[in-house]
Amino acid sequence: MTPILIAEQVLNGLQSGVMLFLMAAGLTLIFGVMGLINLAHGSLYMVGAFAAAATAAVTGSFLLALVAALAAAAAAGALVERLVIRRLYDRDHLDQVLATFALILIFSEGTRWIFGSFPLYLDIPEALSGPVTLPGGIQYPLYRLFIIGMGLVVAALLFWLIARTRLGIRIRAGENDREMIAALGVDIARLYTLVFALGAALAGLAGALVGAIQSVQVGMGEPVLILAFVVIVIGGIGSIEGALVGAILVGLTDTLGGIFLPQIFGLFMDPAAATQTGAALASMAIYVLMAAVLVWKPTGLFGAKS
Amino acid sequence: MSRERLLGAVVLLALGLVPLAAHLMGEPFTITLATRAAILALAAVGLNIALGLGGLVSLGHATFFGIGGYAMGILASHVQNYEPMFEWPVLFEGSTSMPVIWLVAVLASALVALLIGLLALRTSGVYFIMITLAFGQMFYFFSISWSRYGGEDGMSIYVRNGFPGLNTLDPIQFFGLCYAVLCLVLLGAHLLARSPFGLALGAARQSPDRVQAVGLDPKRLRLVGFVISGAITGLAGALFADLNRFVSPTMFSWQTSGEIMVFIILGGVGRLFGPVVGAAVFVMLEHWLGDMSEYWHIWLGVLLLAVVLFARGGLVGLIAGRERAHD
Amino acid sequence: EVKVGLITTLSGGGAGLGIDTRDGFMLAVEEAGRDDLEVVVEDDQQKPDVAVQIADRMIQSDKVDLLTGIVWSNLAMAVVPSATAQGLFYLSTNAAPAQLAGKGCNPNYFSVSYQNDNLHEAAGAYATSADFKKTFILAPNYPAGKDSLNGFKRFFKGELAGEIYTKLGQTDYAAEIAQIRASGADSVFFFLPGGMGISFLKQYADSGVDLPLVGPAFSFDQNILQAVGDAALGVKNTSQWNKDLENESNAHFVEAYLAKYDRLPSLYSAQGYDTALLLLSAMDKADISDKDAFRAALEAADFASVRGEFKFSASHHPIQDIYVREVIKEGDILTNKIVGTAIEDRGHAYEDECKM
Amino acid sequence: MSLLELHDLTASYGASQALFGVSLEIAEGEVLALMGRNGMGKSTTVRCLCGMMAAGGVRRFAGQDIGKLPSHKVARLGIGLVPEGRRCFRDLTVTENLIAAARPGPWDQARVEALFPRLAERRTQISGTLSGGEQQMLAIGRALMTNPRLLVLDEATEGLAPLVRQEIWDALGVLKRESGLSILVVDKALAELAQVADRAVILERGRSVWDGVFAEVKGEVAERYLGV
Amino acid sequence: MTEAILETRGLVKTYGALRASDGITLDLRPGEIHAVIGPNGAGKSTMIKQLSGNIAPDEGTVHFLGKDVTGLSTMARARMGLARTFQVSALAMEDTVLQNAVLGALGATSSPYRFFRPALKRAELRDRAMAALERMGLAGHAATVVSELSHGQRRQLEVAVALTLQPRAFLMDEPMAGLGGEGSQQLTSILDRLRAEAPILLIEHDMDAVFALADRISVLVYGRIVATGTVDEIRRSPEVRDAYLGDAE
Ligand SMILES: Nc1ncnc2c1ncn2[C@@H]1O[C@H](COP(=O)(O)OP(=O)(O)OP(=O)(O)O)[C@@H](O)[C@H]1O
Ligand SMILES: Nc1ncnc2c1ncn2[C@@H]1O[C@H](COP(=O)(O)OP(=O)(O)OP(=O)(O)O)[C@@H](O)[C@H]1O
Ligand SMILES: [Mg+2]
Ligand SMILES: [Mg+2]
Repeated sequence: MTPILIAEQVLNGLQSGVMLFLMAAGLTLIFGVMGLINLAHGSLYMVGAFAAAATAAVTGSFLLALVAALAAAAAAGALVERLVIRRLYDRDHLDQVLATFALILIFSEGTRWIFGSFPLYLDIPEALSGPVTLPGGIQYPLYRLFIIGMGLVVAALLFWLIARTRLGIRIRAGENDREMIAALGVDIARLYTLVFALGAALAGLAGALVGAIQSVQVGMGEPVLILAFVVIVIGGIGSIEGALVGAILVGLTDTLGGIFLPQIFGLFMDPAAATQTGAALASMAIYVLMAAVLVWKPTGLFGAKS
Repeated sequence: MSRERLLGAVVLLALGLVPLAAHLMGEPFTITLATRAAILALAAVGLNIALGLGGLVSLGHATFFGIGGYAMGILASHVQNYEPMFEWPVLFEGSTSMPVIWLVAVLASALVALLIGLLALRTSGVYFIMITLAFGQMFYFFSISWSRYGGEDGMSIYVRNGFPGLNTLDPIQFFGLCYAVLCLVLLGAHLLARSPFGLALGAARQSPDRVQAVGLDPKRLRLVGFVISGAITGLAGALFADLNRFVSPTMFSWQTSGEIMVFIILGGVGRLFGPVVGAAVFVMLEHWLGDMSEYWHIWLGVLLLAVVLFARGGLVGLIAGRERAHD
Repeated sequence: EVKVGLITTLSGGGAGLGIDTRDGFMLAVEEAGRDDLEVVVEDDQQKPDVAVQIADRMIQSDKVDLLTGIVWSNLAMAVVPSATAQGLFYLSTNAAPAQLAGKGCNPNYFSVSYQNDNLHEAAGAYATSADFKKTFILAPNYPAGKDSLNGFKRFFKGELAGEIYTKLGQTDYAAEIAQIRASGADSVFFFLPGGMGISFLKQYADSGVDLPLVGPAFSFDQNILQAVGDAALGVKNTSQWNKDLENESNAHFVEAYLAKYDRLPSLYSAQGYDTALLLLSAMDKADISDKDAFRAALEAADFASVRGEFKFSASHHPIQDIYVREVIKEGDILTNKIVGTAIEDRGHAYEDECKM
Repeated sequence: MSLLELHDLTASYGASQALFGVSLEIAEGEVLALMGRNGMGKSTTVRCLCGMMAAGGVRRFAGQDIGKLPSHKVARLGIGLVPEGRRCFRDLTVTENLIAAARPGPWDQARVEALFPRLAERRTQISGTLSGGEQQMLAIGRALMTNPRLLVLDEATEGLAPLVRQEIWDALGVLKRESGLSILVVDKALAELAQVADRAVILERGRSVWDGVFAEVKGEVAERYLGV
Repeated sequence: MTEAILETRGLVKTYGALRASDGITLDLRPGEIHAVIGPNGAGKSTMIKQLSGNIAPDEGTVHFLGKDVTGLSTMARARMGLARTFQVSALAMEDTVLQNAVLGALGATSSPYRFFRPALKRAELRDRAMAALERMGLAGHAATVVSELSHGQRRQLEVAVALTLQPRAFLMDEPMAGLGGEGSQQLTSILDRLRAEAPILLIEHDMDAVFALADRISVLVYGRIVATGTVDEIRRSPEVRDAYLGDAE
């Protein structure tokens, strides 16, 4: 294992972390800041990817596909918020779990009903395809660098929105005491629709961006959902920095664990068994990480409240 | 008798009588469905102790369900394949006897619940939801790659395990067994909720500060509640494995945890018969809607949504009124 | 009067394969137009316990004589042993795990598709014949993945540049691709079914790594190829069937399928179709109430397979040729073309373990 | 013309009715004390007037019918609420609490901090960790920052030290004199109320049973309705 | 001088730069009501929390019944007989008044790890709980759910639950808060009788009650005790007037 390969794998870990952040960004708003357990978040991610794939198939433009993804997911989000979620803010988490679980069923099968049962095609735009050579001679796909860029931009925007704007303050106030912020004259209902739609749009954006290098298929959202929850919880609910740090930790653990654990076991086991055992442990690694973080800091790395 | 108890009695009676009728009319599959409902209800009754009484929203109860299932799978597969489980210090060949399997399932899931509880109960609220999920996922991925016991293929046990004095292969007899276990556990849960422990655990959910101030340790109360809860769900897992004569990692998946939780919310959180009603209705819906259309999940989703939005307190709440019983 | 229970995946992410299986099977059934054959179709949601429940119901309530249709090995392992133990026939349209081929074989169990290792073995054989010296191999970390790599190694004579088990359901392969690039391999064998394969192929194509890829048919099947796009062009993959196989039955099948469903058939469609043909041929010869006679009729495999010649081994698995295909473009549509034969008359590795 | 007018309010919590007919009026620039024993419906009346609860009867503010308005619209007409139990946004800092719902007007952060210097010292502290009294000051400051025409104080001096309490009463006096703010105050301290209140309404079991000049709340009236 | 029941020496607790407790030394003697008054944010609740064991002091010790309890948990102290009421009511809101009181009895009398016979059917628990409710005038509300009680009734229940512990000392954080004139008078007379049973460390901003009840008063300002004395001494002290009382009373 050469140093350059190690460096490349670390870069891959970081990259996968930022990509995870991008996927978790919308959930950070909805779950982290609004305090709503939205299991259907993965579905919004899927909606974005499908809208992008369908648009790209018709128009051939990646940019239009992204716009469509944002619009479709935001619209789906706003609709869901007005019809369902709005009635659940003052209920406990359990009702939210059941309702959004039901939404997963509706979204998944609805998507399959509209788009059929087979994966759709969505590809990287010409201008962003292929590898570039980084300093040190690492060949790295340009598109992945683009995703890192997008992830960081989204992180910065979110941080600014939540921590620095009055809108952010109001959302957080609403999470503490919805009735009170309304009684002080803030139209919290409309604000929440807006924020929910924004969270959904971010999910859709991630779905489209990531969908271009993955498979656009029904059910693509659920694994992402779990990962996104892991990321936010590790970072500490309500904290954007936390979500970014959590995402990068998870990305590194996942990538490096998958590569190095089998090699470590290879030192004293035969290769086939080592790669199996190593891979088995690697697939548990991020959950071990999450449990360890929570046992050590019960409200996540950056979280204050519980 | 309060309306809620009346409803509970009716549901329990129906759950007992329908399979009996089906047996007389020679429709064994209805019995299988009822057995499935009874076992899933049992799993949910277990979770309801942590969730309803203790306020511990565990999204990792599939862990215990799976452990119960694997207890059955591992014990029985060794007998099936003539490979003793261990020969030292004494020869143990595994077991195909349900009482033994149940004991192992309950002890193993209680032990794991104790360990998970010790760590997970350091957190609370949403963090607790997620840390229990994390443990569930660990077991899930572990079982997928644990090739000794089938990995993701799982294990088939060709013959249902035995129970002294019963022919468990006869659907109605196996149902009777599961039903009896469910009734016993329900009775236990009923007593538990009213017992000093139940009172203290309920108070620890509502006001941990108060519980501490009267000299009780809310963490320990929760831990004990979590262990009892996990053990019951583990028992249900062993029965479920025997119903299907099959175990696989899906028993550990987060969707399984989610479904067990859905039964409770659907039926009514913290209500004695909530899990029973929830599981029975869910199994029926799955069965009927599945026949209706290829896209039946949509309708299932719509129905579940309707329940959350319009029936606060779940189905039991809808029928028996919103207030929980106080006496 | 024969009653068949077809259990397959019709909802959720894996529904495509089940739908093709069902459509292929039903095409043959409808073409036969027999009124002594009834088929009950149910969705297993790709969940083992649901599959078991449906099988129970079909056996207990619908009183079916024969089960078929399951796509996934883990579901097959949940259903098949207890179904055959209860005296039912099971005809596999796809999943054919090692246990059912070897120690766990059963007189009432027939695999019409292959044994799970076959396509991987063929890939190994092809890699050898293509003179690959150092191959990097990867598959998900679950039983089918392990069987896959073992199957490949069984027929591959070169050296391994690396061996990786990925996470089941993994969607990002940047790290693995970096390992491949650094390993000095001259070729890559991968088994990543479903969405995993789509993700891998897209990312591989974009990574600039230019080594030849080999894989079993699953990631290059008709319905998946469109989602992979041009990234798949030129990749060699192994299959016991392709739509351009030249025989009368196949020509008819491809045309009728296209006409009826308005899409090209996939491997799963073909396997479903063949299974139904096998069943129909046995019904012509024997009554299903006479289990032994019916079993003998199945063993004779006297039907016009879309694969051309077809015969069963003693363990009730096909003995067949496995081809090498290449992904090409026909107009706008990505599809496969047979470019050679990887192994001829291949049975399977567990034949000796089967005592029946 | 009255600024606020409640007529024959009725309201329930689920099945149990809490208000059976509460009527009161506040004129522009007037300070009204709403009084009564524990559990008589004072806070419920406040909730109704702020649009936080459905109610029967007539509710008018500044000539507008507010009976059907959602609470945020009612608040924007110019009602600033200091609720029972403080209800600060516990995860927000002191400053964030103040600016969350602020609307432009004479009251800004500087002026609130001048009124409660303690808040200036604690600007960046998370409000959930403030002492009880500090939270109370924050709740009052937060309401003032919305620059209301009618300030509603529900037990706003509960848990405050006598000195601070005195300062608040003084401040209310100043507010009343200088800015002509109308105030509805629910409190139990008769002596202090006397410094600012013009009129009083007394509730008993969800009904307004006494309405008059504050100075007359003494002797038999106080004995009978308030138990002092 | 009689032996102090509860005693603390040199208690220090800091939050960042803030010294919320800055060397508090204080004792509570048998039969007395010792009131602690002080401006908002002076550190009164912080002190109570250290006495009850909710937070650990950075420095200093707490002795209860002659034993060093600094390292003991809240639960252990409560079991020794240290009862506390909260500044913000902490009760099981979905349970009935009686259930809340039984909870107290449960903590005081027995282990809660009994799983079968209903708690409310256990005479030893029930009697003890009812006795406490009766003393607080809540017996008539035994079956009422706490969330339906008015603010004042909840405060009474807080005290009732503490009573079920039959404690050796009370810590009370603003028990009068939110009570009307009548309610305060009632509670004042209850506390007055209670002191014979166990001494009370009372934090209260209601000066009428403090002056009526306290045997001794300590004044806490910026985490320090600036004066301790009888009611008259404290009333006359100009520093206390400036820092706290103003011209109240
Ligand atoms: N959330 C609620 N659910 C049910 N009943 C309630 C609720 N809140 C208040 N009540 C009941 O409504 C009645 C009026 O209560 P309210 O809080 O308005 O009284 P109040 O005059 O403000 O008393 P206090 O001086 O104690 O604050 C009381 O009998 C109370 O028990
Ligand atoms: N966790 C914390 N972090 C930071 N500061 C804190 C924390 N807890 C308390 N404080 C501060 O310590 C000081 C003392 O608080 P404490 O609650 O003890 O006051 P108090 O004397 O009870 O006041 P009040 O009479 O208003 O209830 C306050 O200034 C408070 O803001
Ligand atoms: Mg009130
Ligand atoms: Mg305090």
